[in-house]
Amino acid sequence: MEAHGPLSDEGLVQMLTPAGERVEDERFSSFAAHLDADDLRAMWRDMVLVRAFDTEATSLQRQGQLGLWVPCLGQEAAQIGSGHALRPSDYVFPSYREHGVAFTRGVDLPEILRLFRGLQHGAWDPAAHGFHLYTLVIGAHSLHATGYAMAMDRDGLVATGDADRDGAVICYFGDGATSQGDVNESFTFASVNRAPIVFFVQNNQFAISEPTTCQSTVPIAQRGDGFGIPSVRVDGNDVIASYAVSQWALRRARAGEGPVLVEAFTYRMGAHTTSDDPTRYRTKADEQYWAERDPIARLEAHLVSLGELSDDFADGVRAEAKELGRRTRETVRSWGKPPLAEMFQHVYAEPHATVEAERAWFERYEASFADAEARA
Amino acid sequence: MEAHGPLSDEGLVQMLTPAGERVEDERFSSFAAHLDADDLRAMWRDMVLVRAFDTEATSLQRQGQLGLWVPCLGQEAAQIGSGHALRPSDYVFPSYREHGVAFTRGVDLPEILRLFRGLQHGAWDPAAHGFHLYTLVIGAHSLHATGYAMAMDRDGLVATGDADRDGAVICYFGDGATSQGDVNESFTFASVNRAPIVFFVQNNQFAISEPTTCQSTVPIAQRGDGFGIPSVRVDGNDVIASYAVSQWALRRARAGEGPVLVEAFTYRMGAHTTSDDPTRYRTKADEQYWAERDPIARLEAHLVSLGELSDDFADGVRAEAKELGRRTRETVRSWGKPPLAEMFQHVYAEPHATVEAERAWFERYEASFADAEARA
Amino acid sequence: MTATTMTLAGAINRGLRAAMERDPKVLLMGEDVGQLGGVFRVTDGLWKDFGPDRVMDTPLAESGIVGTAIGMAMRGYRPVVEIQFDGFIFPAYDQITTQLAKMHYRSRGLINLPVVIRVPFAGGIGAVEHHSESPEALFAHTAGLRLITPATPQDAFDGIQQAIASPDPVLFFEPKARYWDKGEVDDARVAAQLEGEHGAAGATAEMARARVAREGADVTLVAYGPTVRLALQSAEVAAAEGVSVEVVDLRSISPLDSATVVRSAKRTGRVVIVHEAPTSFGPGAELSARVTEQAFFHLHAPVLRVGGFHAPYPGSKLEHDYLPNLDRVLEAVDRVMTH
Amino acid sequence: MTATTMTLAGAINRGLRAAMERDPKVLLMGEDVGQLGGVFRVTDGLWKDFGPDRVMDTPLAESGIVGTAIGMAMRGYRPVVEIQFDGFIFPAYDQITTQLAKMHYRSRGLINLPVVIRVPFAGGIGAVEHHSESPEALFAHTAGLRLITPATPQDAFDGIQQAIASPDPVLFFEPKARYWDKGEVDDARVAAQLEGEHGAAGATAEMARARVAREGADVTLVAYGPTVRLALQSAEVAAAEGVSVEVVDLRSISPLDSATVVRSAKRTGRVVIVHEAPTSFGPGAELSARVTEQAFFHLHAPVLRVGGFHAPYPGSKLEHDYLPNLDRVLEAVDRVMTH
Ligand SMILES: Cc1ncc(C[n+]2csc(CCOP(=O)(O)OP(=O)(O)O)c2C)c(N)n1
Ligand SMILES: Cc1ncc(C[n+]2csc(CCOP(=O)(O)OP(=O)(O)O)c2C)c(N)n1
Ligand SMILES: [Mg+2]
Ligand SMILES: [Mg+2]
Repeated sequence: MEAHGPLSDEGLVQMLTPAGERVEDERFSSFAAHLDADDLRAMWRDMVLVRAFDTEATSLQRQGQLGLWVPCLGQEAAQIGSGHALRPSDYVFPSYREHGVAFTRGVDLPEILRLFRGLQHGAWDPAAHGFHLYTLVIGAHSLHATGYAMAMDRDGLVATGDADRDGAVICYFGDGATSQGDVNESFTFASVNRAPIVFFVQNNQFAISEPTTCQSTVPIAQRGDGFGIPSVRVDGNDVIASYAVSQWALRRARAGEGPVLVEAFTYRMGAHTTSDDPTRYRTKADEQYWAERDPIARLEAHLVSLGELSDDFADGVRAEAKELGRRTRETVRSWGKPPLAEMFQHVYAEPHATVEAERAWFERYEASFADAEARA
Repeated sequence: MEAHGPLSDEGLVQMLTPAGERVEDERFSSFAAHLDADDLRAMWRDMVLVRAFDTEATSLQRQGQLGLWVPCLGQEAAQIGSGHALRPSDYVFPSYREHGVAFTRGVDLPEILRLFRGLQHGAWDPAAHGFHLYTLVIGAHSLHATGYAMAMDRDGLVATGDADRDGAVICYFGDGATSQGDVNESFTFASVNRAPIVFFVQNNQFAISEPTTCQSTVPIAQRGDGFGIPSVRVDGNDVIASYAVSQWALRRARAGEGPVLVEAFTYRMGAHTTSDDPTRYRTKADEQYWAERDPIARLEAHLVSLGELSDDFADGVRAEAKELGRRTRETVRSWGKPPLAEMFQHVYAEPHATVEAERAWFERYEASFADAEARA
Repeated sequence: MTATTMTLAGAINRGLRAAMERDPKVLLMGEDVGQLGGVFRVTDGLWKDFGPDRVMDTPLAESGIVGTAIGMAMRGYRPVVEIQFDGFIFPAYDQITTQLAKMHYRSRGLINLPVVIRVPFAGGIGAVEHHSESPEALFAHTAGLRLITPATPQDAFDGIQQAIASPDPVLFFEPKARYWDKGEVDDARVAAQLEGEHGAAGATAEMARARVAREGADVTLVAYGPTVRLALQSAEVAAAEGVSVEVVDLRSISPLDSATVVRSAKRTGRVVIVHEAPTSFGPGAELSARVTEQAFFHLHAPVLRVGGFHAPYPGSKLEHDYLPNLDRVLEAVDRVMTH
Repeated sequence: MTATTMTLAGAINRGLRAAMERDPKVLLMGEDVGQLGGVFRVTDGLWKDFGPDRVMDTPLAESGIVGTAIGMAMRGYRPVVEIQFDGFIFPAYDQITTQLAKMHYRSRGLINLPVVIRVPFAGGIGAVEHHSESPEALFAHTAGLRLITPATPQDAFDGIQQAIASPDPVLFFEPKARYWDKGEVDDARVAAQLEGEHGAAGATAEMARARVAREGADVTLVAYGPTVRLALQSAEVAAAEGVSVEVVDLRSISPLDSATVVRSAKRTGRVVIVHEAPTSFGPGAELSARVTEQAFFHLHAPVLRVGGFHAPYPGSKLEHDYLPNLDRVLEAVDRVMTH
């Protein structure tokens, strides 16, 4: 770790040590002060369920049931922590790895797999969940998020005077994405429009095989300041700190105080995707180091030390996890091939002559096989 | 002026007050300490000549001799100051308004007008002057500059051990350009490659009609820090400070210490281009305020106060300026229409069948008129 | 009917104003579109009358402009983006082709993006590099986008309003050399259409239709936007030489109303296409291919194309030699007439 | 001659290695091209053998990669850029079309930019969105770029080296579904060419030539890159049905070697073009237009095109219905044969 580099732990907000010990943070503790044991158990449960789902999805991919899977293994605290700070009035722009956030927004996890089974490109109703579709072009969605936030502001949903009604946008992306022009343009647009948006960077230390040092020479959070966007670095394996910092950022944004950049420093414990082979670019020792900082184990240790994780509760959650795994398998296996006609649907909202002509040709063409079969 | 905004004068390095009084700067004075009266007179002369040329070009455009002109009026100190800090071993990537820098690189000023008369898109030999062609797509050249700097490093031209041999790149762009993705990507590439490059932003307070507040909420120089690039703001109407800060930045870069961002805070005294009408978006009072900060007048006042601007010298320069104006007029008027064949030249370095076929067709087609005329 | 004479640029300005009055969700965005009224003054007066919240001077970043417009459209706004010049649309290319064009499909119809991108395009005005390009073929290949281009003030006035009303993203290519051409504009037609039974659907269908700008029997001459005037002039000259030329103004490039051209081609048996865009891999290629596919046995001669050369747009002193002109169009008409 | 059997991906890897050995100015740049060897392992082993200065893992920014490659090429380097997948080339679109393509012209020949952009492209591998696209028509329209695409390991091995040796910018489209196809590669041929009398000029000319991949008399079937194998299979099936199909592998899209196709068309009188790119405004449009222009009076039937539909590339479960397949090619062959 370089002293001042993007992989240092300089200035990380932490409220839970890797051993699960609760520590205070001068600036941010107040934003987590109201969390009680029920809240923490709920977070633990969410993390456990998301991990079970994640594990199941990886194995479904191995079985050939999915074309690809993008695990969020190791990033659960950053995702569940920030997700718990969200309200229905907020709107989320995920990248493609935010299954944990999706869960907090009420997306039925197996539905996500429609995308990775190749049935369709978007798999849920964004408006119903306040959770936009995944975007695979790195960083492209950061501008949509910014525009959406500008529009929320126009629509009078920000700084309404009633803090419970105010809304904001949160936009997730990775350390690699911070190099993209689009992401930096978002910072400018958000800043000059004082848009109600939280840019939430999960710095999982890798963009596929490239370490964060390929993208920056300084901590990612520093980027915000250059655009006039207040920034903070948080231990992304600490669900309480992730929650607290997100609360701070979201409340600010909802109150009309403009954009914030949060860097959640975490670690991608698994492969980039099921197509990836991390042994080519990182060491076992590194993986071991981070395994000891597992976000779920950390909260678990904390709850246990408080005497707040009963066997009953834990067993219940584990059973739920198992059931989620089973349901995921069954759901995925139940999906048939989409109708061919879908190729021509929703290309445009209104009819387009080229699409109509090709659709008509294709229908005649398909029918000719049916005819031939009928004749045979 | 906002207290902390992009148009504040926060942190501006200044060595010459608007009244022409020499003041010291703790950090940067040493970089200008060696400037003697001859050096200052040379800078004054360059600024006067460039302005004369600029004025002539504007009037040539008014006379219909040029399609367009992009004046650098008011930005002479930033350009001549930084230009004088350059050495033959350095390489310049201008935007499209750096006629002053071009002059310091030995480009014969009238030649620039080939571009604005519509004869061709590039008007000088970049390698001969260490001065790349103008780039009209805002910000695009910042990446070329960065790549070029990376290549200089590879070529062993940086931190050679002999400070007189070291070279660096300087890349010019405007305040508006800082919003472009490409420019921000350059910062990342330059930073992680520790490229020997100075990004020199002339913040002339406008991108056509838009004030810098449309592009940033904080001083432009602050942008660099977010990428790990040391930055400095300088009074861009102060030729001595512009020189000193550029010296500092270039020496650092040449010595292999990586990129620097310089923001030269200045004012576009004229129109954006001859197609522009600044009365639509700024006040006479504003123009007046800045007219009183004219960079040439400022140095002139300083030289006069030192008793270092003799009438002889000044008259000599004014005669030179007049002669440059005359030569510019004559040169431009002497240019004929380029041969039609140029349309097909240099599209590719090697023959390309489509170009060859179209060229052949065009030649036959042109010949058919000649034939018809001959027959008539 | 209230017909008024106005320039093509003025007609777009009036059309924008009408759309903004009709629907408070219509916003203008771009570089210098506000106080300045755009470098061509197409948005002149709108900032003053509708305020900076509806006529937004944006940061200098095309990808950012289109990307944030997408986000605003997701909340029901109808952003009309100005790209200052044709040659500066490319930084936004990713947002346009991978995001704007595909979001409706990606969301299985849940998200509409009624974003209009106005692009002053094509050459002939003596400009410097990147200010005279015809990039329409680079967008027409991408499904999810509509491309229209007006050749007359009436079509400009109607088209911009139809484009704004359409639920699909529309690239609105404005032939900048024709900005100052004048024509009669009936401002009631499009209003009736938009307020009529079929509303936006009808408008979307209407803007996709080609127009027979002049009838003729011997050759079908196809043009759009900047070259329609040239095509009509060519037809005039050809008529004097005894050749009857039918001129089709495509108006829409995506969808391409090839049906109208094919119908004409079946009658004339000869087709010439003229556009400023480079010929090679240009818009005329698709039209040529379709006409040949659909009218092959009616054709007396191969479909010919007259366009820009496979070379960067040259310095303005050469642009009138680079661009299709009367002689080159007539040469092609002569060639098809030899069969 | 030393012929070795290798995959198409392996042939590119060997070609890159040979080029890097031949010329120390050759650099590889891209996302994950170093230690990982690229997501398709095309650059496998090169980082280890040539070091991180010649095989550079870049920041995640396509415009930045191409833009800095341009700057390095200005100092005599020959950067070979990898775009990780076809669908991610668009952020670099501006750098490619307004800078890379035009710098030679802008500088009146003073600056050469021998940059190669490798693009794994086209579909059929069961991938998610943006990983299966065929954007070649979006580049072929722009003068200043060369576009080539190999269909065989031999052409992959030769082509990458010719592209690197060429003084012009080259987009090298790699048909990713064919990466694992094996073939014989003679590694002496291209070396002799590059070291021979005409050197890079000869190589540039050579890579621009189409290849008759199978001779035939009744129909000319044109393909390139990913669809050449399909075309050969179709020819095989057609032969069994008594139709003699000539298969032309274009190899180069810019320039388009239409002369070879026209020659064949004049003999067969019937042409079918097959590519994965969407048909509408696709590469086949240009070829169809040229063949018709140049061989009209030899054609028995209109030129037909078989390509992707005017729709975003669908989810992978539908891709084999979206893509041209044997049935669709044979249907088109049947159709031209009815005339
Ligand atoms: C524009 C673009 N370029 C390249 C890719 C290929 N790609 C997919 S994920 C990835 C790395 C992303 O890294 P990061 O932003 O850190 O997010 P993470 O995957 O680590 O969550 C790359 C290069 C892409 N999806 N989009
Ligand atoms: C990509 C791109 N978009 C738009 C333009 C049109 N344009 C030319 S100059 C200019 C303003 C540039 O402002 P700034 O960067 O501050 O430089 P200045 O002209 O003030 O020197 C604009 C918008 C362009 N040339 N390139
Ligand atoms: Mg990452
Ligand atoms: Mg400026």
